[in-house]
Amino acid sequence: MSRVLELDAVSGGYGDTEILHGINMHVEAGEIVVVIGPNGAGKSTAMKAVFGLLNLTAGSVRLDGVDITNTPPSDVVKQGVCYVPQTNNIFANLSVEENLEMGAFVRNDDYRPQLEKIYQMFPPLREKRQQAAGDLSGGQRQMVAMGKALMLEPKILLLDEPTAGLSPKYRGEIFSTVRTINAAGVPILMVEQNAKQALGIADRGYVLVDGSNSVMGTGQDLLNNPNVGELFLGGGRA
Amino acid sequence: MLTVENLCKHFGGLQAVHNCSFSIAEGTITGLIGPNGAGKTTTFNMIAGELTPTSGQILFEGENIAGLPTHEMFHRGIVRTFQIPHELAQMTVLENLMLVPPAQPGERLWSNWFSRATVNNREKAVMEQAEDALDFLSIYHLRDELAGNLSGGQKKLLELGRTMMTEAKLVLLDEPGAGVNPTLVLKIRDMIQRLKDERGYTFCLIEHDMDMIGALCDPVIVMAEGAVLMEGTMDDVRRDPRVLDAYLGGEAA
Amino acid sequence: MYALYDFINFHFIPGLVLGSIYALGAIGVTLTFGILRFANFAHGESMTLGAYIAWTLITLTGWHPIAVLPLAMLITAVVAVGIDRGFYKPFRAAPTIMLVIASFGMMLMVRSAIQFSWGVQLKSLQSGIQQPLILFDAIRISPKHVVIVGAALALMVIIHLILSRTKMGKAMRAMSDSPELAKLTGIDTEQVIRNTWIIGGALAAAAGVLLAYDTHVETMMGFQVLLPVFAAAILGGIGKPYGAMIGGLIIGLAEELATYPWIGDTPLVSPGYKAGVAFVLMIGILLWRPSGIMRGRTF
Amino acid sequence: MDALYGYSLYFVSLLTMGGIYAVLCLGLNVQWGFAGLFNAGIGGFFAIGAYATALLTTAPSARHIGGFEINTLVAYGVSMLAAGLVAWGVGKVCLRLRSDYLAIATIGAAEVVRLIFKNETDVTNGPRGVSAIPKPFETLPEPWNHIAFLAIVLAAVAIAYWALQIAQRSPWGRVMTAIRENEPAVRAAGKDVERFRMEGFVLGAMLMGLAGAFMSQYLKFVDPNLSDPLTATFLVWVMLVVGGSANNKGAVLGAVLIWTLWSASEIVTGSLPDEWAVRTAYARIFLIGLMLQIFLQKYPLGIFPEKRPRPPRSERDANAPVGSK
Repeated sequence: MSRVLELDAVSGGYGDTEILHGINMHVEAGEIVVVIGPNGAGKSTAMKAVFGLLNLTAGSVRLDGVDITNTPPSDVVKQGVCYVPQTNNIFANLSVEENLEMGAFVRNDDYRPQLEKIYQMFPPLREKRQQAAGDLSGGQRQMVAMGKALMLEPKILLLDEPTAGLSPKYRGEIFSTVRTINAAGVPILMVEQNAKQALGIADRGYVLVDGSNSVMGTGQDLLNNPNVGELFLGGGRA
Repeated sequence: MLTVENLCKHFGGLQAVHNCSFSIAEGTITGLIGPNGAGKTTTFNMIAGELTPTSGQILFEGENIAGLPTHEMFHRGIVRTFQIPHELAQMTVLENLMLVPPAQPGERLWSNWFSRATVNNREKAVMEQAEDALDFLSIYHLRDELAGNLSGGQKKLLELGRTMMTEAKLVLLDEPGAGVNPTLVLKIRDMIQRLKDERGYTFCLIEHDMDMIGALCDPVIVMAEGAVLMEGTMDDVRRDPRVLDAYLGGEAA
Repeated sequence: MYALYDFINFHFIPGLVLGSIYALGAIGVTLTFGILRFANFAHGESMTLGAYIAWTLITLTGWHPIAVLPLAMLITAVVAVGIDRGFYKPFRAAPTIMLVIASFGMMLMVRSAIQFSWGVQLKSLQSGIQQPLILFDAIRISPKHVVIVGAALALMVIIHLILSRTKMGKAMRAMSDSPELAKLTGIDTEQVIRNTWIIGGALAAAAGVLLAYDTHVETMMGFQVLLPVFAAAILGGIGKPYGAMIGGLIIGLAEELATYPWIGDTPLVSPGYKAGVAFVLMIGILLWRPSGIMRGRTF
Repeated sequence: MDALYGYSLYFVSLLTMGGIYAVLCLGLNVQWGFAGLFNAGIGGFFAIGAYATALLTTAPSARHIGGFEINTLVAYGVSMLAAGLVAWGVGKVCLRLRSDYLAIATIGAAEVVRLIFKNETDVTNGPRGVSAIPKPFETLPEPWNHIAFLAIVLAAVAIAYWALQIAQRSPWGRVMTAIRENEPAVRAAGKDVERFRMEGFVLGAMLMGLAGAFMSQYLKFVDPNLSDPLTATFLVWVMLVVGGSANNKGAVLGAVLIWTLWSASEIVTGSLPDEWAVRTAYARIFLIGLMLQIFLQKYPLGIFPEKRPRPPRSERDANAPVGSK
């Protein structure tokens, strides 16, 4: 198995506040990797580090073995990393199809076959292709956001808390969507708050605490690990 | 002291807070915890008047204050701090504090021209008060430093200092320990306890440092999915399987 | 019936003509406001510039104003892009109010450059009086009004096609929606900005030429319609090109219809205050619905 | 000797106009420098002040209303109030929106003000304007009448400067600065931000009204062109940006400096042959505009950058703070 994405001892933050202290993480081909941890552990920050949205003070990020540390986001996209932010991830005034077309902005070849694939993957989007994306339900908006990212046929997809703020019904929808995408061969790195469900579909998971690695293991291992609960609710430390 | 009844806030289709009810008793340090997206900060924003609730009531000392603007909340004695410090970067630490006291005569333009003695006297008093606060927080040496030059932790202390410049009754602290090194967290914890004991503030704090919550707060309110999941001591909370489940995102809570 | 024909001849048709000119101007304003996030005060001057360029081209070639229109639009667009390079680009990361001040200064610079180059005398794009077309024995339409409305409609259709069919047009709408997400999506934002100036500048020039064709070429003409054009953009909803088109028509019609004697024999609003109608409508919309009819962005 | 006398008179008139612009510029400094509000319709408030004084102080005339021959000082007060009142109305609508809307609305308000002065012929004598406005001390012998009027203007500049210096260093000014720095923090500290903004906007407009009152007396004549965006609005912006916004000294010196440049360059262009005189007059507008752009880009703080007041001395010894209680 080859490592698609690798974070090697990455440190960094915003301004002079360091949030990540030497994070190690990797995603292998075909995997779903989930990052969990208590609030403020630096999960989303770690994802932004991959996408060049953070100034890294140490460490490196490699994509397929190529160093992409501190590459600006627009170039990271071109290298095949797609990132779906937690909020503000669709163009609300554009139609569903236009959102997907924008996802292919940097492509110069014919993207229609990929568009067709995405409609096959998410039939509801085909139905609503002409509707403004902002009028869709929460779950379908996330589908648009992910579909938009997939238009580039990325080497890896980064998802930042795709189920945040969604009701349990939609959550299930999102997790099965993630699985569908993965089944199509796209490795996924996602940050999730709903650890149980996320670990349920994950190949591996990382637990971050205070900007450092804490535990790593398969999804099931982590779910059964009693220390994980303590990390969230304290009492185990101090 | 403060009772929140069936508070709701919807953003478009998103229900950030839904039928949330709890109360905060006078003289307590109440902890507000819960997973990300549970609606804690949204609830704070509504109590502090930055957001108008979609529906529901906020009763403060018996009066419904839901929907009043921030400065009205402030004048009733509700003061908040921010998770990301809102310091006035180009102003000195002292000025940051001196800005806060309400109803300063010098805030009326004409008083500055026509009754300067009153203004100057109050300025002196306000400065004394600010210096006392700086002493209390042991950052007096930073008095004339621009607030923008402070470290993250010092800015957090300054946030706390601002609450000391008011006739606050209820102080809402949004993650006072976030992004602060462990030594300073202990210090902030100590300050909060002392402010409660010495000045009689009632606190409500959002925090993810469970040790801080455990040491300071009784009771602890757990929010999930925009509503209150449970209330009790930190030990109760730790023991309750529903809480861990909410944090780990089990099926519908 | 006479009153009805009067209404159509002297109020409705002029309103439609003015409205379509405002609509063209307002599209540019709403695009720059939506994408670059600032109110461009120099927009009226782009209109003036377009009219003067057209006048020069007509003087050189003797062609019809509509024939020189594309070239005037092209030249104005190039100037607009140049102005962006020199005077707006340095402020990309600065608070947008700096851009407003810069555009305010630009307004005076462009106008004085026009006054320096062409002088301040009135000029006409076409001399001679045309026979009006007469319909139903009573409705009189000047042929140039037909040309103006026709040209404006054609341009609006073209803009619609660009915004809804081309990749760049969609990218412009996307950036107007969310500049941050546009960057994350890999959209070349500088290219989008350049195209915004090209479209905004070209449409402003078109509005200026059509306005000059209807009346005359004058150095203050752009400034005089700046307020109605802004009002149209706000009325339609900032960042909404289609809203700007509708807003332009509404403002144009409102200005002309306001002088119709709706009650009794005297005009509802004295013609001297025609220019104030746009202001009153704008204040009204800011009071009641700042997001405009198409629910645009409010700041 | 005659030449020297001529130069002196020119100098007096230069200072008088510079002083009037200094009042305008101080007004803009309150709005933009203190409160961060973009006013693109300075000319409107200026014209309101000018017309108020014109209609109140002139002798009765069939051509316009007024002619109350009212006391000059009262007229100044009314001019300021009238401008302030209009500012309050515009502010009520626009201050809650972002600055761009205020900019558009003020440009519109100035335009409407001009339309009213132009169209309400019965009230203002329309485009022909109001003439024979009495000027204080004009009965004094030749140089002294000019000098006395200059003294009034300079006194106004001094009072306005003094009042604004105090205001800026006061708790009121502290709140103003804080609003520009971080609005949510000021709201969280219980300040009514809208009230402060409104006060800044109205105070600034009142100063502009006062400047208008002076202008009407200096010219002894007003007409609707007084609100010309070029000389009444744009030039004032250049003055403040070049001088340094949020700095009262910058506002005053910027006004005098730019007015001197403006006036001196007019002498140069005016002395050219007719053919060139008209054109170069426009070239100098272009150059002043370019100067604004250069300052905006290269020296955005102006010649005199904003200076925060020095921290007040403590009553206690800063080196040995009283131990915590």
